[in-house]
Amino acid sequence: MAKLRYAEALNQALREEMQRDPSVFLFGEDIARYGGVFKVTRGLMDEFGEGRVRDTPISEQTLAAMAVTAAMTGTRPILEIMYADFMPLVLDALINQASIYEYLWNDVSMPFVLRTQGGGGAGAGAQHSKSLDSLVAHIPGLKVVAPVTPADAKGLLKTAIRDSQPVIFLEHKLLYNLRDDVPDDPDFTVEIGKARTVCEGADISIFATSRMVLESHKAAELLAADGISAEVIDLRSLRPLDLSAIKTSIAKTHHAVVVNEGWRFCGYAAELSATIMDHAFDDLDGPVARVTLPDMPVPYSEPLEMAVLPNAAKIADAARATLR
Amino acid sequence: MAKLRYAEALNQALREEMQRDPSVFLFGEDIARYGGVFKVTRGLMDEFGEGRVRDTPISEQTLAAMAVTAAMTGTRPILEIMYADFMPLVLDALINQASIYEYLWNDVSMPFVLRTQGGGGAGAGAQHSKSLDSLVAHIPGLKVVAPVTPADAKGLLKTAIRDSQPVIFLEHKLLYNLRDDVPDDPDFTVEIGKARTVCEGADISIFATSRMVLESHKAAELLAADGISAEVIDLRSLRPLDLSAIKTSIAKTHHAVVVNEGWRFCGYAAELSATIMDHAFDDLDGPVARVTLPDMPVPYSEPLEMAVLPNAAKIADAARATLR
Amino acid sequence: MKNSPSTTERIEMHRKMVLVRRLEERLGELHKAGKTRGPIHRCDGQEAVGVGATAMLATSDYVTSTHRGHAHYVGKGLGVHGIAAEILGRETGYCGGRAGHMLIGEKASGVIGGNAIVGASIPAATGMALSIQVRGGSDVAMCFFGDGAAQTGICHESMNIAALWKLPVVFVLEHNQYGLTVHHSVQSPVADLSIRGAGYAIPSEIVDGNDAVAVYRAVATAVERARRGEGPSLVEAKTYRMQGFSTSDMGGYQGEEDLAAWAARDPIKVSFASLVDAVGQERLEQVEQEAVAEVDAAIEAALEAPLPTFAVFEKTAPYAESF
Amino acid sequence: MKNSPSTTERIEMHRKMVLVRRLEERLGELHKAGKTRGPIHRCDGQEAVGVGATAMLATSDYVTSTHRGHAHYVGKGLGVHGIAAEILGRETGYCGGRAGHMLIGEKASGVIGGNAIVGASIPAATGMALSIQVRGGSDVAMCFFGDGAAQTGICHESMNIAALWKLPVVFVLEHNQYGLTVHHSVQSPVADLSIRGAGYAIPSEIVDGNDAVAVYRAVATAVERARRGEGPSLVEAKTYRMQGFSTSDMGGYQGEEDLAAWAARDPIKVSFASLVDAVGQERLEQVEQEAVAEVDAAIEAALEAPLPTFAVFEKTAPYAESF
Ligand SMILES: Cc1ncc(C[n+]2csc(CCOP(=O)(O)OP(=O)(O)O)c2C)c(N)n1
Ligand SMILES: Cc1ncc(C[n+]2csc(CCOP(=O)(O)OP(=O)(O)O)c2C)c(N)n1
Ligand SMILES: [Mg+2]
Ligand SMILES: [Mg+2]
Repeated sequence: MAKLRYAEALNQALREEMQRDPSVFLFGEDIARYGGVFKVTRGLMDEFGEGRVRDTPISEQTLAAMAVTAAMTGTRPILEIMYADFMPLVLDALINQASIYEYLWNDVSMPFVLRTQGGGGAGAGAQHSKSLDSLVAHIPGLKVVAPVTPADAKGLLKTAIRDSQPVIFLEHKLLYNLRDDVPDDPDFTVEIGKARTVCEGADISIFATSRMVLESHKAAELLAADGISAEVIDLRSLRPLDLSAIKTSIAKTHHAVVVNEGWRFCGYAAELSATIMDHAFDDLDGPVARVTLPDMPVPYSEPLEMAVLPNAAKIADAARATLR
Repeated sequence: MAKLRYAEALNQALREEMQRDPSVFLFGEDIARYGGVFKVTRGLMDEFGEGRVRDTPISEQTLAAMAVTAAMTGTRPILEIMYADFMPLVLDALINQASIYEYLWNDVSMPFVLRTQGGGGAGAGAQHSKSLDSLVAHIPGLKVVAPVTPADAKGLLKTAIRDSQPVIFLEHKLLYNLRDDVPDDPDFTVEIGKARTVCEGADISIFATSRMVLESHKAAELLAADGISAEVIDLRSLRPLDLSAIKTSIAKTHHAVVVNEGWRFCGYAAELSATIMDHAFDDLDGPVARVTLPDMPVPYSEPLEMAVLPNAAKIADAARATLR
Repeated sequence: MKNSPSTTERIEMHRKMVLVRRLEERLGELHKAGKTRGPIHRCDGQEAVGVGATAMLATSDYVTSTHRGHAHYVGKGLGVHGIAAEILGRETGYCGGRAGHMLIGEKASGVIGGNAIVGASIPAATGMALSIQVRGGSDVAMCFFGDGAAQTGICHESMNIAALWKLPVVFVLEHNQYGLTVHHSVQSPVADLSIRGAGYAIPSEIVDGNDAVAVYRAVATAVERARRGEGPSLVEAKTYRMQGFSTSDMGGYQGEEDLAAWAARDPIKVSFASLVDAVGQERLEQVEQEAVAEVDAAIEAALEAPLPTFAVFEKTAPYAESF
Repeated sequence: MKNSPSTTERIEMHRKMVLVRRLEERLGELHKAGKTRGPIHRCDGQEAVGVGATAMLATSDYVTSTHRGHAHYVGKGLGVHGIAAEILGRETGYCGGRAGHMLIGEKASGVIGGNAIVGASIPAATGMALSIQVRGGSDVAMCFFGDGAAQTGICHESMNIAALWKLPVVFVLEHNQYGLTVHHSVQSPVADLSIRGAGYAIPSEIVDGNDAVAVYRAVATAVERARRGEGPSLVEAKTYRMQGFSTSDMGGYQGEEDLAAWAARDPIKVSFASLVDAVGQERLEQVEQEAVAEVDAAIEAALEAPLPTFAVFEKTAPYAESF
C-alpha cells in the first residue's frame, strides 16, 4: 500500500496494464512527449515507445472514431480527451458508432477506454469547466465511471481497460492532487457497477458523483452538527448504476439528495431522481432533492464561479429542506 | 383555415416569415434545389433566390457554428439538419458556443432556428431512427420544441423564428404527412412554453412528446375501454416546460406516465419524472411511469423495430401498472 | 503493366459486377412492387469502383463502406444470399435483419462495415489501420467514401493523421458527381478532389471509375505502398450515379445527356468489351448468366426466409439494463 | 508597394505591439506572484500577427480569436483597461469577469470574440461572413487560428464552404510552430499549411509573421479581395511562441537555439529598426513609454477594481429556469 496522488494512481494503472497486455496503447493530445497536461501519462512514452504512446493532432472527432474501430480489430486503445467540454466532438463516434455495433454485428467487441476530465473550480472559464456526464451516460452499450479516490482511480481504470465494452472514464481536474492509499497489487481491480459507502447514516441518503462526493461528505459533517445523520454514497459507476445500493440505503433513510456537478435539466441528477422514483417510490417520505450546477455557463471570475458550483452548504440545505 | 399536411404547414411558416423579414434565410443539405428530403422547403429557393435558400456541403459541425455567429451579426438563420441522428455533430456549436454567449458577452442575441427530424418506424436503421431529445434539452440558453399537429408546426415555427434565443425545432419523420386544419392568418403563432391538452381525464396524466402524443392518445382510448380516464398532455415545448400544466394535471389525477421516444437512461423522460418529483411529489399516489425506447439501437427489420418502439399498448400497460 | 489483374481476376471482377448489377435491378423491382422497407441506395453504374478496388485484397484486410455499399460488400467477398436477406430484413441476413442494407458488417470477411453517417467510413478505416500498425501486421484497411463525404471534417482529420503516422490505409474516393441530390459543384469549389492529397503529402491519383481494370491498377499500387509501410494513398475514381440517390428520390435533376453518355460507358460493357477477345463471348455470357441466376435464387430465398422475432439474447447483452 | 501601411499606421502598430508585450510581461509577473487565476496564454513574440492583420480593419469588420487572443483584441481596438480587468476577473472587465481572457467579446468593436475551443474561431468568422453576404454588406470577417487548429475538421469544412460561396472572410493562420506542447511536425506531415488552400481554390500566401508590415500587406490584399466579393484568402504567418503554452506549462521542450534565433527577430525590434530612420528614436521611445505606462495603469486599476458578485440579472435571463 503506497500513498499516491490520484494522477499517479492512474499512471500506475496504465503502466501495469500496458506491461500486462501488449495490445493496450494510448493516444491523445500532448500525452506522449509532455506526459499529459494533467501529467497522467508521464514517462509512458519513454517506457513503451512512440508506437504505443502517441501524441495526436487536435482532431477529437476522428480520434474517437478511430478508437472504436481499432478496438474492434484487435487492440485496446485508451484515448485521452483533454477536457470533458470537448466531449460533444466525440459524440458521433460514441452514439452512432460505438453504441450500435455490438447489437448489429456478429462477433464484435469494443474494448476501448476514453479518459477525460471535467468540472469547475479552477478558473478555466465556460469552455473548460463543464461536467457533461449525462451526454455520455445516455448512450446504450457504454459504461461510465467516475472515481473519486486514488485507489478507485487505479482499480476502476484497470477494470475499464480489461472490459470488453467501451468505458468512458471521467476524472476531475481538482482531484488529481488528492493523495491517499493505493494497493500495489497488480491484480487489484474495482468492479464496475458497485457503489461505495463513504459514511453510513440513518436520516437521509446522499448519492453523489465525482468531486461532489467530497462536498457531500462535508455536507454530512454540517448536517451532523444539526443532529441529522446522513449516509453518503459514492456511485463510482454512473452507468450501470448500483441499484441495490440505492434501494438499500433509501429503505433505511426514506429520504434522498442526489448531487452532480453538471447542469440540472436533463442532467445526470435527473436520472438519479427518476431511478429512485422507479425503484424506491414507496420507501420515500419526501421528494428527492437535486443539487446541481444551475442551468447556465460556468463563469470565470472566482466569486461568480464559486457562487454557482454546487457545494457542501447547498447540499446540506437541500437535505434539510427535503427532511422538513 | 385550410387543411394542410404537417410538411406544408412548416413550408407556409417559412415562406411567411421570409416574406415578413428579409434577415431570415435558410441553409442545409438538399434544401434548395430539391426542396428538402422531407419536402419542407419546396419552392422557397425559386421564390427567395439562391442567396436566402442555400444547399450546403455535408458539413454539419461547421454549418451549426455558422448559424450561431450569423445570428449574432444581424441575420436570422434557419438551419436544417436532415436527421436528428446527426445532432451529435452540432453539439459543440450548441454547447460550447450558442449556450454561453448571452451570458458572457454584452448586447448579443442569437435568433437562429435549427430544424431537424427524428424518430423510428420507417425502417431507416440504427443511424437514422433516433430521438436524441435529451442531448439538446440539456443545454442552457436554448429552447426546444416538438410540435405534433400541423397547426402547432406552423405556429411554433413562426414563434421560433421570431424568438431572440436559439430554438431547436424537432420534427418527426412519421408526422410529415399528417393533414389537419391550419390557420391562414400570417400573425398566427403559438407561444413556446405552453402545453396542449389533447384530452381531459381524471385518473391518470400522460405527458408525451412528438409522435408519442399520438400513441398516448390511442392509449387513452385503450384505457377508456377499461374504465380508466386518462388525461393526455402534449408538452409541445420540451424546454422550457409548462410546469403549471404539469402540476395542475397531477393535482387532479395523482398519477402520471411520461412518454418519450428516446432512450430511457438519462433521457428526456427522466427529466419529466424528476420534474414531477420536484414539483408534485405530494400529489402523487404512485410512482411516475417512464415509457421510452429500451436502451439499445433501433433495429432495421420491421418486427424488431416495432417490438422496441414505444406504442399505445405499452403506454396503456404502464398506466395500468402505476394505477395498480 | 504493373499491378494489372490477371485474366482470371478480370473474369471474377466481371462476375461480381454482374452480381451487383442484378442485385440492384431486382431491388429496384421489389421496391416498385412495394416489397422493400426503408430507403435503398443503388450503385448501378458504379460497380467497377467497389469491385475493382477490392479485387486484390485478402480476407484479413479491412474494408469500410458507406450507405451505398453493395459493390463493396460483394467485392470484399460477401455472398449475395446474406446481403439480399439482410436488405429484406430476414433472420438469414448477415446481421439477422438488425442492420439493414446501409450497415452490413461481417467481421470474418473484413467488412466492418457499412456506415450511413456520411464520412464515417474514413476515420473507421484509419482506426483499423492504426490497429494494424500497433499490432505490427501487414494487412491494409480501405475506405470507400463519396464526393459528398469528402467535404466532412473527419475526412480532413483522418487524412492528416494517416499521413502523419504512415498508416496502412487506402482512401478510395468514389466520385459519382452527386451528393444526395446536389451536383458536386454545389458542394465544393474544386472538381478534382484528389488535389487535396497534396495538403497531406499523400500520393493521389485520378482513375476512370467505370473501368474496373484501371481502378484495380491504381488501388493495387496504393495497397502495395501501404503494405510496405509507406503510408496512405488517395485514389479518386470518377464515375456516375445512374439511379436516384435512393429509392425515395423523386429525381428530375440529373441531365438526360449525362445519363446517356455514362450509360455508353457502363462498367459492365467496358469490362465485357475488354475481355471478350481473350476469353470469348460464350464464356463471358455463361459467367453472366450464372451470376444472374445466383442473385435471383438469393432474392427468392430471402423472400421466403422468416422475419426475425425480437428476443433478449446475446446481441442485446451489452444493453442488458433495458431488459 | 501596394497595400503598404502609412507611417502613421506603422507607428500605431508599433504602439499596439508594445501595449501587448507589456501586458504579457505584467501578466507573467502577476502569475509568478500568485495574483492570477486560471491559465493565461501569452503571445509575446507573436504580436506582429494580431496587430498587423487587424490594422486595416474598420470597426464594423469582425474578428474571431482564439485562447491566445491578446494581440487580436488590442489590434482590433479593445482597450487594455478592459482587457486587464477581465483577465483579473473584475467587474470592470469587458465582460464583467464572466468570460476570462480566452473568451473576451465586445460586439461594439467587432471582436466576437475569443474562443477556447481549438478551431472554433474558423467557422465563427465564416458564419459572420455569411451574415454579411446575406445582408449585402461590404464588411469582412477575419479569423485567427493556430497551426494546431488547422488540423481540425471544422477548418476544412469552413474553408470549403467559404470558397464555394465566395464569402468575405480572411483566414489568418498564426503558425507559431507548436500545438500545445508538441512541435508542428508531430501534428501534420506538411510544414507549410497554406498548401492546403489549393484544395479549395483559395489564394494563399506565406508571410513573415514577425514583420508587422509584411503581415499588413498580405492581409490588406486579402481584405480587399473579400470586400470586392471575390471570396476568402488564406494568409499563413510564420512566427514563434516565445513563452510556454500557458502559465501552467512546465516547459522544457522548446530549443534554446530556436528561442535565441527568434528572439533576434523579435517583432518589436523588427518594427523599431524599420521605423527609426523615418520617425526618429526619440519619438518611438516616447510611444513605447506611453504604451508601457498605459498598461501599467490598466493593471493597477484592475487590481483595485471590485470583484463581481453573483446576481440573477439581465445576463442570466436566458437561463431563467435555473433561478
Ligand atoms: C453526417 C450525415 N449528413 C447527412 C447525411 C444524409 N446523406 C446521406 S447520403 C448523403 C449524400 C452523400 O454523398 P456522397 O458522399 O457523394 O455519396 P453518394 O450518395 O453519392 O454515394 C447525405 C447528405 C448523412 N447520412 N450523414
Ligand atoms: C477542441 C479542443 N481540443 C483541445 C484543446 C486544448 N488545447 C488548447 S490550445 C491547444 C493547442 C492549440 O494549438 P494552436 O492552434 O497552434 O494554437 P497556439 O496555442 O499555438 O496559439 C490545445 C490542444 C482545446 N482547447 N480545444
Ligand atoms: Mg456522391
Ligand atoms: Mg500553434
